[in-house]
Amino acid sequence: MSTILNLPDQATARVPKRNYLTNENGIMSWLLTGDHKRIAILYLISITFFFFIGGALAGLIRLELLTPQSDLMASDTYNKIFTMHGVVMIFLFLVPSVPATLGNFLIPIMIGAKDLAFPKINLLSWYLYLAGGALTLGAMISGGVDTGWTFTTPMSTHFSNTNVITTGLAIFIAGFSSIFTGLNFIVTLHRMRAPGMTWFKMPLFCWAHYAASILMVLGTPVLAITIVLVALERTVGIGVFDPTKGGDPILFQHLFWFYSHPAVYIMILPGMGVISEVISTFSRKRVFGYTAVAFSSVAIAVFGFFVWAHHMFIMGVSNYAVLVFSLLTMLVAVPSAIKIFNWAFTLYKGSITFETPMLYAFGFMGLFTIGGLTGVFLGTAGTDIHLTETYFIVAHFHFVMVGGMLMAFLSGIHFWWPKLTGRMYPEKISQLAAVVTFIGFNFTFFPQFLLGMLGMPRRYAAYPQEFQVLNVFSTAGATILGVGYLLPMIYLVWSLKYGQIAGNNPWQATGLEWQIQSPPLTENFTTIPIVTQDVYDYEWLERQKEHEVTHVG
Amino acid sequence: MGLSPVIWQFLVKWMVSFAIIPPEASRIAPQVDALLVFMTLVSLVGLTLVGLLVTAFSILYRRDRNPVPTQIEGSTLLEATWTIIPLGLFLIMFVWGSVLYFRIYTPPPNAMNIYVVGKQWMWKAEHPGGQHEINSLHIPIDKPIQLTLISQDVFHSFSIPAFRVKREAIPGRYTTVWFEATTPGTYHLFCTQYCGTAHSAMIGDIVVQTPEDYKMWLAGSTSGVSLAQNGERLFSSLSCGACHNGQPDARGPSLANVYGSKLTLTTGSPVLVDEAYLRQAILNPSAHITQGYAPIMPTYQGQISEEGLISLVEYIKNLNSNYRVQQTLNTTELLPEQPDKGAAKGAAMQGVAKP
Amino acid sequence: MSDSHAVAVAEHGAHEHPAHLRHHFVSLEQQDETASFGMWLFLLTEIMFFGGLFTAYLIYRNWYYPAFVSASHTLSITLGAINTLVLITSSFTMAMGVWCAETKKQKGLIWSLIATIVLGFAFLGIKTVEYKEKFEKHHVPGSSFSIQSFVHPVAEDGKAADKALPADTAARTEVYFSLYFAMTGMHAVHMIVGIGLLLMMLVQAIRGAYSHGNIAFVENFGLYWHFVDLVWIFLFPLLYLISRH
Amino acid sequence: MSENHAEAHEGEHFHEAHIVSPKVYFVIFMALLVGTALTIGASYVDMGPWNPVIAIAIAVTKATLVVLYFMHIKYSSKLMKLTVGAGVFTFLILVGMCLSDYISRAWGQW
Ligand code: HEA
Ligand code: HEA
Ligand code: HEC
Ligand code: CUA
Ligand SMILES: [Cu+2]
Repeated sequence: MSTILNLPDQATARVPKRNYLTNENGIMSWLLTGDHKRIAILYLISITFFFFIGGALAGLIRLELLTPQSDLMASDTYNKIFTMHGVVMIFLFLVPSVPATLGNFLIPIMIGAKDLAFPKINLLSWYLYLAGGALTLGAMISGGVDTGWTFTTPMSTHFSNTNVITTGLAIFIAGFSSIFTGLNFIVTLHRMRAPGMTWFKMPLFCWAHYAASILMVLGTPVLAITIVLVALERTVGIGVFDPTKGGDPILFQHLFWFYSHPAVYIMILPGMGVISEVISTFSRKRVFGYTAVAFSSVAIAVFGFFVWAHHMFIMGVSNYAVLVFSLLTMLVAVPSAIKIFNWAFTLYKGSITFETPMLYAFGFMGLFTIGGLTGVFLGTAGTDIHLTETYFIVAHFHFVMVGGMLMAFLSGIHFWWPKLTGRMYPEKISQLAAVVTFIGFNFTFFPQFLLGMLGMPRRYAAYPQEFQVLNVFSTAGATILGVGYLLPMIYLVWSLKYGQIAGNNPWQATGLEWQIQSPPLTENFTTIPIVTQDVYDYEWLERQKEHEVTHVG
Repeated sequence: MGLSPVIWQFLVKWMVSFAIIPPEASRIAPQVDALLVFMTLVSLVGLTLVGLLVTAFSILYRRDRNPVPTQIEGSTLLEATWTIIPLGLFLIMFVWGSVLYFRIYTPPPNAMNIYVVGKQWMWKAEHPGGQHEINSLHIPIDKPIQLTLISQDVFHSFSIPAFRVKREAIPGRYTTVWFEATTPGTYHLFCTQYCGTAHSAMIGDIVVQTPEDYKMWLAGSTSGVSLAQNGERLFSSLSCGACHNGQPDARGPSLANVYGSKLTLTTGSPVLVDEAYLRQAILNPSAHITQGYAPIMPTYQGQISEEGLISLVEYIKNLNSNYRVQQTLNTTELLPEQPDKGAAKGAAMQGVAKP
Repeated sequence: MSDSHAVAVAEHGAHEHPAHLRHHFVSLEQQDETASFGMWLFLLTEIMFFGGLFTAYLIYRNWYYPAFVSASHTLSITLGAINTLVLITSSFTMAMGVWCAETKKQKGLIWSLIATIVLGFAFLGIKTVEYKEKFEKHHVPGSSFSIQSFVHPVAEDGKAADKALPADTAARTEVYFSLYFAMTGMHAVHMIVGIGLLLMMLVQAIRGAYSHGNIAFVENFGLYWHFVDLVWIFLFPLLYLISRH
Repeated sequence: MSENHAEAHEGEHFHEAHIVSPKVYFVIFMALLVGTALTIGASYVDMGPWNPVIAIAIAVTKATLVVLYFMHIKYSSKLMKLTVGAGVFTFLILVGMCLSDYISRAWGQW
C-alpha cells in the first residue's frame, strides 16, 4: 500500500512553537479554557476513558456468555453489567464521540471561524459531561442499575431497587451537555461562517453535524422530561406511567424512543460526515453528488423524528401505528443508501490510496451496510416479531454503532491526528490495527445474527446449551476486537512524542483546516479567510501547491 | 491439526448441529422464513453491489494506476436510480411484512383460547379446562391456539422462536397472539422482554403433541375444576350475583350472552365486549357504563388476582351457553375434537368465541 | 505571515472594538444575533421539554375525562385567573424593561425589573397557597393521596358540591394531579430560575452594566421570561378550565 | 469587512435591531388580558366538543401574540421564524404521532 505523504516542509519541519497546545501552560489553562480545540482534547481524553470502561464491561459480558450457565457472576450482576455497558457506551461514549471531539475541534476551523459561537457554554458542556460521567461511575460503584439502558417502566419505577435515580440524573445531565454541544454547532454554522463560505461550500462534515445537532437540540429534552417523570414516580409516587394508578407504561416508551431513535442518528450522522471527508481526501476527488449527500443528512435528521415506534411494534401500540411507523422506517432508510452509493462512486476515477483512515472508512461502508440492512429486517413488522428482543438486534446495533460509528470515529481520529497533535501516527501498525479490528468485529458480532435468528433472547445471563458454539465465537472475536482497540490507544500515545512531524497538510486535503498550521494557533486564523474556492476543490489545491508553506508559530 | 482438542470438539459439534434458523414448527413459520430469505437475498445483492463497487474502484483507480483523478460533479440519473430502487425494494418488504404482521396477530375465529399470566419470573398458563402449567405449555398440533396474555408486574414477552411468534405481556392489559403448531416436539419458550433478576430463567417448554397425546395430557393434569367453574365460585364468593342475577329487576345487567355482543354505553358509543372489556368492566366499572344502568358497581381493583380475573372472564364468556349444564360436566371431557360432536356445548367449554 | 496562500486574507478592519465584543466575533451585530439565535434554540429545547408533559396530558385527558373534569373543579379559577393576570403583567413589565434597556433608560429598566420580580414572587406566592390547599385536601399524588373528597364531596363556601364519583373514576384523579404537579411544578422551577436571573440582572442594572449598549443579556432573558409566560398561557385553560359549565 | 461578512449569510442579514415601541407592547398586553377573559368566559358556556377547541384556539392566539411581539419574532430574520416553526413542528409531531397511536388503539384489530 502506498502513501501519499507529500510534505514539502517536512525536511525542515518542526512542530510550530506557538500553537493551541503550547499557548498557555498549567492545568488551569486547560480547565478554564474557552478554546474549542482544547475542549475537544479534554473531551477526547474523557471519552476514551469511558470507552474503556464500557469496553471492560463488554469484556465481562462476553466472558460470562462463554458458557451457558451463569457461572462467572450472578444474573443480577450480569444485568447490572450490560445496563452499565449500554449506558456508558451510548450516553458517555458514542453520542459525544465524534461531535464533541472532532466536531468541536474542526467545525469552527472548517468554516473559517475563530471559535464556536459560545465558548463558555462549550466548556460548560464538558463539565456537564464530566458530572454525568462521575455520577454514572458513582451509581455503578454504589451498586449499579439493572434496568437495561432503556429503563422500561414499570421495571424502572416500581420493581428495581437499584440506583435508577442516580443514573437517570447522570443521563439527564449528560443530555444537557449534548444539547449545548448541538446548540453551539447550529449557531456557529449559521452565524460564524467566514466571508465566501456559503452553505454549499461547507464540507459535508459540517452538514452532517448540522443535522445531528438538530436532533440533539429537539430530541434530548424529551428524554430529560421522561427521566424527571420516572424519578417523580419512584420518589413521590405520581401516576403517569404506573398501570395500577391508571397510567400507561407504553407512554414511557413513546417518550423514551422519541429521543432514543433520533439518538441513533445523532450517533451515526457525525460518523457519516467523517467518512465523506476521508473518502474524498484519499481518492482525491470531490464527493460524488455533494448536494445529495448534504441533503440526505438533513433528510435523515427530519425523518428520524417520525419512526420511533418501530422499537415498540410488539409492545402494544395500535396496529395502525405499526403500519405507519413501519412505512416511515422504510423511508428513513433510503437516505443512508444514497450516501453509501455516493461514497462508492466518489472512488470512481479517483486516485486512491489506502492509509489507515481510508481502511477504517471501507470498514465503515461494509459494516454499516450490513447493520443498516438488518435494521430494515427489524423495521419490517412481520419479521420484527421473530427478531425483536433477540441477539439479532444486538448484532444490528453493534454493526451500525461499533462497525459504523466506532470505525468512523477511529477513521477520523487517525485522519485528523496530524492536525490535532502536529504529528503522524505510525502508518504500518495502524493499518494492521484497522485490519485486526475489522476481523475481530466480524468474529464478534456476525455470529450474533445467527443467534438472533435462532431465537436467543438478549439480556440473558444464561442460555440454552445449543447456543454455546456461536457464543464462543463471539467471545473469541471480542478478544481480538479488544486488541484492535488497545493498539491505537498505545501507538497514538506513543506518536505524541515520537511520531513523524506532520506539517500543515500531510494528506493534501482541501478543507480549510488543512490550510493552517498543525497544531493550529489558538485563534485558528491570524486573519479571517475569505473563501473563494469550491468545496473539495482539488484543482485549486494543485494550483496552491507551488507556494511555499510557512509557519506562524 | 495443531488445533487443541477442545476447539476441535467444538468445531465438530458445530458442524454437526449447525443451523441458522430454528425449526419451522408452525403454519406461519415458513411464511416468515420466506420473507426472511427474500430480505436476506436482497441484502446480499445490495451488500455485494456495494462491495464490488468499492473493490473494483479501489483496484482500478488506485494511485499507482490512476495518478490523476477526474473530478466529477455527480449524476442526477444515478442519484435517482439509487433512491428509487432501494425505496422500491424496501416498500416491497414493508407490504409483505405488514401482511405477515396482521396474519400473525389476527387470530382466526375458531381458535382455542389459553390464558397466560407472566410474572417475575415465571409463566403461568391457564387452560380453559382448569389445567395449570408453569413454564410450560401443552398444545395439540393442527389446531389454532390463541393466547391471551397479561402480566402481573412488569413487561414480559412470550416468545416461541420455532413458531416465529412473540407477544409482549403487558401489565394491566390483555394482548393476544395465535399460532397453529404443525410438528410435535418440544420447543423453547423464552421471556424475551427484560424483566429483572431472573429474566434469563423465565424460560420453559412448548410441548406440541398429537391430538391423542394431548388428550391424555389433558386428562392427566386436570385439577377437576375448570376455569369457568372456578370463575363461578369467585362470582358467588364476591357476591356479584347480588346485582347480576339475571332477573329483570336486577340492579346490574344480565351477563348471559354479553360476551361478543355490542353494547351501547351511556356516552352513546358502542363497544364490543371482548376479554379486555370484561376485565375492564370488573376493575374500572365506571369507565364505561352500559346504557340504562347506574354507575353503582364497585371496583374490584386490588381484590382479585390476574388469575381470578381470568376465571371470572372465562366464566362470563361461558354464560353464552347453558353454563349450568357445563358445570356438571367433568373437565376431562373437554377434549379437543369435541366441537365436532356437540358443537355449541363443546365450543363454549373451550372458550371458543363464536362457532 | 499568512497561514498559507491557500486563503485570501480579509482585512480585519481597524475600527474600534467595543469592550464587550468577544474576540471571535467580527461585529456586535453578529454577536447579538448569535446570542439571540442561541437563546431561541434553547427555547426550542424548552418547548420539547414541556412537549412530553403536554403529550401525557392530552392522552390522559382523553382517557379519563370525567376524572379530569372533577379534579379540575377543585382548582380555584379565581386564583388561577389572578395568577394569569400576574404573569401576563410581568411579561409586559419585562417587555418594557427590554425597551428601556434598548433606549438606554436606566431608571426605567430598574423599575421594570423590580416590577417583574415582584410579580414573579406574587405568582409563586399564589401558587404556594394553591399547593398548600392540595396538601391539606390530600390531593398530592403519592402515599398520602386520598380520593375521599371525590367519592364523598362536601359543599364548601357557597359552591354546590360536585357530583360524587365512583371510586374507580375517582382514583383516576390521581393521574390528573400527577400531571398538575408535574406541569405547574416544572413551570414554577422555571419561574424560580427566572427570578434568580432577574435579581442578578437588577444588581447589574443598578451598577449601570446595561447602559452602554451591551444589553444582549436583558433581551435574551426577556425571551426566556416570555416563554415561561407562554407555557402558562396553555397550562391555565388546560388545567383549570376543563368543562366549568 | 462586515460587508464581506454579510455576503456569507445570504438571506440572513444582521438586522438593525428593531426597537418595538411601548405602545405596541401595551396593545398586546391588553389583547392578552382580553384573551384571558374570553377563555375563562368560554369555559362557562357549554359548547360540547368545541369547548377544548375554543380554549386551545384562544391560547394559541395569545401565544402567537407573545411570540410575535413580546419576543420580537415579527421583526426578526427569516431564520428566526424558521427556527420557531421548526420547534412548533417537532412539538406537533411528538403530540400528534403519540396521540395517533392512542386514538387508533380504540379502533380494534384493524
Ligand atoms: C448508530 C446507531 C443506529 C443506526 C444508524 C440504526 C439504523 C437503523 N435502524 Fe436501528 N437500532 C439501534 C441503533 C441504530 N440503528 C439500536 C441501538 C437499537 C436497539 C435499541 C435497544 O433496543 O436496545 C436499534 C433497533 C432498531 C429497531 C428496533 C428493533 C426492535 O426493538 O424490535 C429497528 C426497527 O425498525 C431498527 C431499524 C433501523 C433502520 C431501518 C435503520 C436505518 O437507518 C438503516 C439505513 C441503512 C441502510 C439501509 C444501509 C445502506 C443501504 C444500502 C447500501 C442499500 C443496499 C442496497 C439495496 C437494498 C439494493 N433499529
Ligand atoms: C457505542 C456503543 C457500544 C459499543 C462500542 C459496544 C461494544 C461492545 N459490545 Fe455492546 N452494547 C451496547 C452498545 C455498545 N457496545 C448497547 C447499547 C447494548 C444494550 C444494553 C442493554 O441491553 O441495555 C449492548 C449490549 C451488548 C451485548 C448484549 C448483552 C445482552 O443483551 O445480554 C453484548 C454481548 O455480546 C455486547 C458486546 C459488546 C462487545 C464485545 C463490544 C466490543 O466492541 C467492545 C470492545 C472493546 C473492548 C474489549 C475494550 C478494550 C479493552 C480493554 C478495556 C481491556 C479489558 C478487556 C477485557 C476485560 C476483555 N454488548
Ligand atoms: C352493586 C351491584 C353490582 C355488583 C356487586 C357487581 N356488579 Fe357488575 N355491574 C353492575 C351494574 C349496574 C353494571 C352496568 C353498568 C356498568 O357497566 O358499570 C355492571 C356491569 C358489569 C359488567 C359489564 C357488562 C355490561 O353489560 O355492561 C360486567 C362484566 C360485570 N358487571 C361483572 C361483574 C362481576 C364479575 C362482579 C363481581 C366480582 C360484579 N359485576 C359485581 C352492578 C354490579
Ligand atoms: Cu420475564 Cu423476561
Ligand atoms: Cu430506531
